[in-house]
Amino acid sequence: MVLILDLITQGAQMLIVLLLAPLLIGYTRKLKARLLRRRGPPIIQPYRDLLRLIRKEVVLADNASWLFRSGPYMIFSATWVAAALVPTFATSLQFSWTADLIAITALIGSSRFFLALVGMDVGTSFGGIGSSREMMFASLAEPAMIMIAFTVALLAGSTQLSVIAHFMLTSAGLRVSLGLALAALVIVALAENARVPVDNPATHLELTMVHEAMVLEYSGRHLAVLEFAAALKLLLYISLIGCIFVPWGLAPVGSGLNAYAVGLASYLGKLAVGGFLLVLFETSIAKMRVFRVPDFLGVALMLGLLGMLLLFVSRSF
Amino acid sequence: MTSVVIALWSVAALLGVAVLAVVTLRSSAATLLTYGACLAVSIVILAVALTFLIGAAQPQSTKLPFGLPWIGANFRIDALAAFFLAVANLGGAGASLFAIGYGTHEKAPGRVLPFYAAFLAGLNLVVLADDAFTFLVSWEFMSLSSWALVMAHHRDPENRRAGYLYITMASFGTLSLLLAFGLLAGGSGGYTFADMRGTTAALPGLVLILVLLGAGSKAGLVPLHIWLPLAHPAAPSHVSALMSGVMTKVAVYGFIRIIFDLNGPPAWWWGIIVIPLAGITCVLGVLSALMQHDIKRLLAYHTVENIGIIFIGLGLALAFAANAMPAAAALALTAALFHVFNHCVFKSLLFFGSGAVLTATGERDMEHLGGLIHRMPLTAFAFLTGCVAISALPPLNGFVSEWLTFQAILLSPDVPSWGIKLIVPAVGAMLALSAALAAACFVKAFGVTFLGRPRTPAAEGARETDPASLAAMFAFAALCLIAGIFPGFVIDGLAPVTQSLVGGRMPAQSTIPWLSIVPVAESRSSYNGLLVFSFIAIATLAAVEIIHRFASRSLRRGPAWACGYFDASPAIQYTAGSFAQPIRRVFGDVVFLAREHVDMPPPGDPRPARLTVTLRDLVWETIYDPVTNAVWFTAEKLSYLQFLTIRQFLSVVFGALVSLLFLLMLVMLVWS
Amino acid sequence: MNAFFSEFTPLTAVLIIPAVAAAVLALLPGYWLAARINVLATLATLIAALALLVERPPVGGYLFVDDLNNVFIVLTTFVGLTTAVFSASYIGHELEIGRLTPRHLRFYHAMYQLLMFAMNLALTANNIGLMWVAIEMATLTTVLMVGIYRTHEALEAAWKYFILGSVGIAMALFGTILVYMAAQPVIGEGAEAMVWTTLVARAAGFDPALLNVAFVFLMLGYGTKVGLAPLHAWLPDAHAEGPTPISAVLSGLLLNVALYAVLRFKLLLAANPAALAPGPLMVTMGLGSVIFAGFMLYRRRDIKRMFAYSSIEHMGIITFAFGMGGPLANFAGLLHMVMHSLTKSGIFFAVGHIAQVKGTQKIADIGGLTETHPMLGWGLVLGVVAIAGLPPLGVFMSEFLIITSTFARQPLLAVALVAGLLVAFGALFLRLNSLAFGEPIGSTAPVKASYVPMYIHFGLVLAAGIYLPPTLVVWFQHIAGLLG
Amino acid sequence: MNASSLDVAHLLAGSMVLVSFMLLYQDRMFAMLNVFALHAIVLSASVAWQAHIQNAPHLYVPAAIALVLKGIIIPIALHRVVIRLGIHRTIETAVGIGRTMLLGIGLVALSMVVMLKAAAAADPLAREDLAFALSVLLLGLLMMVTRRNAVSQIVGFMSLENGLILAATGALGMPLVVEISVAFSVLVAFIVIGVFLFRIRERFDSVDLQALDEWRGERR
Repeated sequence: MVLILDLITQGAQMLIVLLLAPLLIGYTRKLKARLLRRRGPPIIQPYRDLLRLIRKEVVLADNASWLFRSGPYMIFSATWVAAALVPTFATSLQFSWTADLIAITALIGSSRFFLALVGMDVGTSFGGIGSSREMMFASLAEPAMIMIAFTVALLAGSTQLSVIAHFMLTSAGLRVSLGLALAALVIVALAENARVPVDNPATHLELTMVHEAMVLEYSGRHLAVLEFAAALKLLLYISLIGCIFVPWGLAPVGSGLNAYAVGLASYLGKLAVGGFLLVLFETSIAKMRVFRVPDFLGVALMLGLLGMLLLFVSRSF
Repeated sequence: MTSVVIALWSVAALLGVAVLAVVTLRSSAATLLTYGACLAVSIVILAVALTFLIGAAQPQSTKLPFGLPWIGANFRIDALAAFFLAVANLGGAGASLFAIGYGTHEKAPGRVLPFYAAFLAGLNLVVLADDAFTFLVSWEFMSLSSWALVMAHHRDPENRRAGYLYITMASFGTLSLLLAFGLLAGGSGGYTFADMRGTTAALPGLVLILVLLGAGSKAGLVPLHIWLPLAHPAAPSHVSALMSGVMTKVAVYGFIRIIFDLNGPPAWWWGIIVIPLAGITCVLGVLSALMQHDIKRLLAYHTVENIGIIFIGLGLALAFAANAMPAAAALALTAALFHVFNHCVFKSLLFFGSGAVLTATGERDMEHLGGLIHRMPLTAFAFLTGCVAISALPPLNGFVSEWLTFQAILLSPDVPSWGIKLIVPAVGAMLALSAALAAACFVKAFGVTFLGRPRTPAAEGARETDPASLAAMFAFAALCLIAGIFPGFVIDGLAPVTQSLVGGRMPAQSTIPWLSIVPVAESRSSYNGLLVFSFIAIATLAAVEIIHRFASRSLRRGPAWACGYFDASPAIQYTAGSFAQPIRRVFGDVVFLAREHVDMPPPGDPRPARLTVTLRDLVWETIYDPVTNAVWFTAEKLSYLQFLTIRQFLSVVFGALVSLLFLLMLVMLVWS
Repeated sequence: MNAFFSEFTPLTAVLIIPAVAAAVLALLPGYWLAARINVLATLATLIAALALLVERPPVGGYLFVDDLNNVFIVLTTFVGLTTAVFSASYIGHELEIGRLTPRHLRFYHAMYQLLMFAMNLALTANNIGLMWVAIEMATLTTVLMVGIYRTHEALEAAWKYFILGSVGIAMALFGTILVYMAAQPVIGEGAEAMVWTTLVARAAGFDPALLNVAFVFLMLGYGTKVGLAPLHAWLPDAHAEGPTPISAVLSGLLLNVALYAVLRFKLLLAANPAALAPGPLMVTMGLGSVIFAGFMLYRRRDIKRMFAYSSIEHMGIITFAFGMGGPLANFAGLLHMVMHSLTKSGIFFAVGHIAQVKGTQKIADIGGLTETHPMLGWGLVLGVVAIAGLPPLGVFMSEFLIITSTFARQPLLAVALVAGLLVAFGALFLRLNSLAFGEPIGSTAPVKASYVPMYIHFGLVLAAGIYLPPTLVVWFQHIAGLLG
Repeated sequence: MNASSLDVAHLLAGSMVLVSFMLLYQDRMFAMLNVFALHAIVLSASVAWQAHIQNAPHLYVPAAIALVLKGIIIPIALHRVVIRLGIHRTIETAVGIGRTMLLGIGLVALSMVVMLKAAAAADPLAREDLAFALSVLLLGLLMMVTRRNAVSQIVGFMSLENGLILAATGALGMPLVVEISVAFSVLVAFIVIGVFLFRIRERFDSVDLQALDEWRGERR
């Protein structure tokens, strides 16, 4: 019975993240427009865009290889699997033990790996710019993420997200390390999702693009898949922050339907708040030069390391 | 016939092949003959080792009337030896298979074939040896034969320099090990490993240092790694694969054998020496790799990085073992050994790929390549698999061992010693950093070599390589995947090794549902490569299916857009140098004192603008330059003694006589 | 003095055959026959020496054979034979290019046999005076052979060798006299007080102080012949300027003979409890020679001179080993001596032909040998690998034993030795790189050389590195026990 | 043997040391050769005296050799050489005469201490002789290394060798003395021949008319 329920939750989660991701994008865009005193597109605009892109014909560069065509799907599926394994509204996912926090980080890493590769496939200069900058950011963001994972794992005594969430719910007091980790995670999230101040998802000024530069040569359904993947990634990070730092409302193992309803509601709430904070931050700050980003990410790395060190030193005497 | 006897016969067979190769050098079949025989023998030893390991058999030893007369040549197989035999001969078999095709392009087979077989024999002998003398003989025999292979293309002065550096460093390492064994054996001359196990050395700490020097210089620990990125690429590619994939592992074996097995119980501070060294090795290795544009040298620098990862595991195991945490020690050791296996597989695979590229284009410099994915798609696919694996990305094998290492790091707060507490987090950060940088580096390696557009006619005219080479590459690519999705079996295979070395083992994995792996307890952490892989596969297929159901089939080929200013010249592509530039900006000016100098001519001046980047190898400048300079200075000064006149020589003799008499007088005066 | 040539036993044969051969060759014109006779004579001597192994003659008043000198005798006669074979082809070539005239050749062959005689006499002598005379004779003959080319360098080298050698001889003689003076009160006047066996037997009663002074002189005197730094000055030039067979014999044999003398006297001192231990002096000089020679290897431009310095290095190692003493180190020292003789003479065989092909001894003018002359080139590689102490060749085994056994007792000394070895190693391979590999330099004309002696030597070294026959081991271990 | 015989032996040996000092002191060629002749004659006297008191007749042979060869023939031969090759009549020194003398005194002191300490057990006659012999030997060596001039270096070597003969004859009943002295005569003969052969002129350091330093092995 429990197994079946868990399977259902797992399946539900996979669908939910799939459905919510574009909505989150639309929501943030709308909010941003509002904050900038514009009316902005309707919230469901991203869905339309995706459909439109899917229907369009694909214009493929002459020397695009098989990797260029299969890349988007791999990127998408890797991101999706990662997103599906982060507890969103219930901790009791059937397959949550398939990949712990480190593995999820690595999954995102693989999707980035392929993204950077397809960026270089056609052999234009912009693709190269995008890939090389992306990897440079990643080379700082990923260790920071691992440090955060260590910090949390040392506290919770586990790298399993469901266990961590449960631990946070029940027995986590206020810890300095947690604060540091949160700050670090926010920075990483900003960088990973190509948001201001690291990158600007709305820009089309070539030399400032990072993520956009990599997908520059894409069109039609390929572009749609990539956009979808990006949306999923944003959702993933917000739900990650939610799951680790504000786990309240997560439906615990084997609880009734109403608990699940509560969990879902609270999850939507978290998304809304998270998206709002994100937009608020983005509108209140300007994009920084590419070579100031390493400092920005370095801060995250240092914060994560600091949090971990504190735990190491304050452990077991 | 026991496994050890079979293994020894196989080694004898390899030596026979070496002789045979010399004899049949003239004939055209020599290449096929030699590599075929090597392949067969390697497979035999591999089978023996695997059966031994899986059967968890008792150690077997034998003794031949060679070597040191009064102790003979002792050989032994135990779990550890069996595992490394398996790794070595796996690499050997792969390299031989690859060489069946690759070797036909060799200009001077006479300088490769005999030494190749001898090299394989040496690798196996080191692992089988059970006394100090046999061990060192095999060890140096291994270095010697590989030196000959490095010198195979000796007309290139770079290769000669590499060979010289290599053989000198190898001899340095051997002499350090010699001293270490001197300590372990004691004055009575108990040179067999059995005796050494029985007694504890006079200064175990000094033994550790000496072994770090000896085995470390062979494995490529910073700062003893300088020869490696020169020598490994200089050899023919299948030999590079052996040197990087197997020989460094045999060096690791030497370290484990001496430190974990012979040197008695570890002291609390050993880990504090090994772990930071390993961390620095990781980061320095991968950063140097990022700065390369010679693909084989890039791979060689990555070997340095991976050796660092392995030694992090070993250092943690030492720390845990010193603090009576056998389970944790087993985990760390398993992680290290798993990575030994993984690195052997994907590094060999990558060197095979680079070899295929080298034969197809005659180029090692990535700046002259590009677009090969169109011309050699199969090679590209295999190479890509290797890149994903070495970048520690799920679901392939590289991730699993790195994940295990992370899990071991997460156990380290329980170690009481303060040093560990302070060091391990930093090293964890280094490990994570090097993992991320590795990913960047292989995006560069694959992207610049295989993607984009060909930068030279050589790359333009490349053709897919021969079936034998492809077979080897795909076999290893498959291994990367299998080890990645069924890690549990590998871990269980390693259990007897850890059991015998640190007296503990990881929980049995193969019984866990869904074949996921659980280092300590499921509540703590678990990973399931199989499911991750199948999820990704399913999700991809589903996505493709669904999208294609709704999407328009229509697809049009056109020139790339590139925001409108698309230029036909492939020169505008990002090069290896430009790809690494951001990372060089971030890390380079600290680690390499990187300096960029832009020479921008004023408007109207037809000169091309020119960017020059200077990197400095601080390790070389701070350690090796002073030593070489000191030696040459001394040689220079002493050399005057060659040019004295007879009378001056006489005065030297006279002085010696008088001073000795004077000394004697003093002694006798004091005496009476 | 000819009293002991009375009856013809293997022992006397070892001496008589070379002596007679010398006389014959001095008169015999014609190269072809002379070379053959030379080889035959050395072969006969070798057979006689081997016969010594089978049945050992009784200890005589002037001559005797025991385990120790038997090793040296066999080694000397064997290398004498192979060198004779090599010199047959080498000298033939010298004759063709006219560096030597037939008149020289008579002289050369006679001197060669005379040298063999002198060395065998020195080895078999049971009388310190006789041994001294024999070694002096050996020195003089080699002096004459070194100068045989009559070039300025050759004369200079010969002259230097001669003067330094004479001073060494004088010191050795003084030491010998002192030993006699020490023995005379105990044993009584007359020849008996100079007989080895008696001396060793009754050394305990000698005046220790006198023995100490004696050993200083003997060490310096015979040490000059061994070529230990700082008494080595004659050695490199003598090797470089003489005919290569002589270089081979010098490095392979004469140095050993001098070392044998030192060892004998070390035994003498060891037998006297009150005397200062000779070990430290030998260890110091040995270590000094290793390190000094190691550094000297770097700036050499003449290939033969370079290997001469390597001989100094190895003599240093051997002296060091014997100085350390103890069964393990002595065994190793003995083994190392044999290995070095075989390897170094083998190397000189190779170098001789190489120099003949290229028409020069300058390292800078020789290159890429493995391509142009594979047999010579790989032979040289093999030789250098062996002499550098790399397994699986025999030198490694002795170095292994020396270092490990030393490190257990005197760690710092072992480290210093290792440093010296490493320095020398670097130099040797640096030169090998340019000699054997790289673009061929100099003449690529095919050479008609006799590879057999060279490869026999290397083959033996290789075999010894892998498998030492038990009888040999027992024998050496016994000697090592004797040396204490 | 009685005290007086001891004294005579002692006296002769001591006088050899004295003559060695005279040799060191000489800075003119012919004078040096004469002093060397004296050195040899004293040696032969001492050897003969040893032969007398040890009543070992075979010792008269070395005495005779010393007298004839080194006392007469070689000095004359060297005279010839000097004249024939037109060698400078004054001796070129590496270390000044004065300091050489000081060094010499130091050496004599050294050898005295060493020998008297060492040979404490040996019988007095021999011990004294030994001490003197050692000093003669060292002085000869000192002469070889402080004189640039070839001839004086030969003379130094020969005086060194005289010291050896003195020691050898001083050793009671030492066998092979004759052979040894003969052997040494051969050696000396070689040297003198060498001088003729290689036409050594000014300096031992080189062996040809034009100072042949550059023929030394591997010159830079």
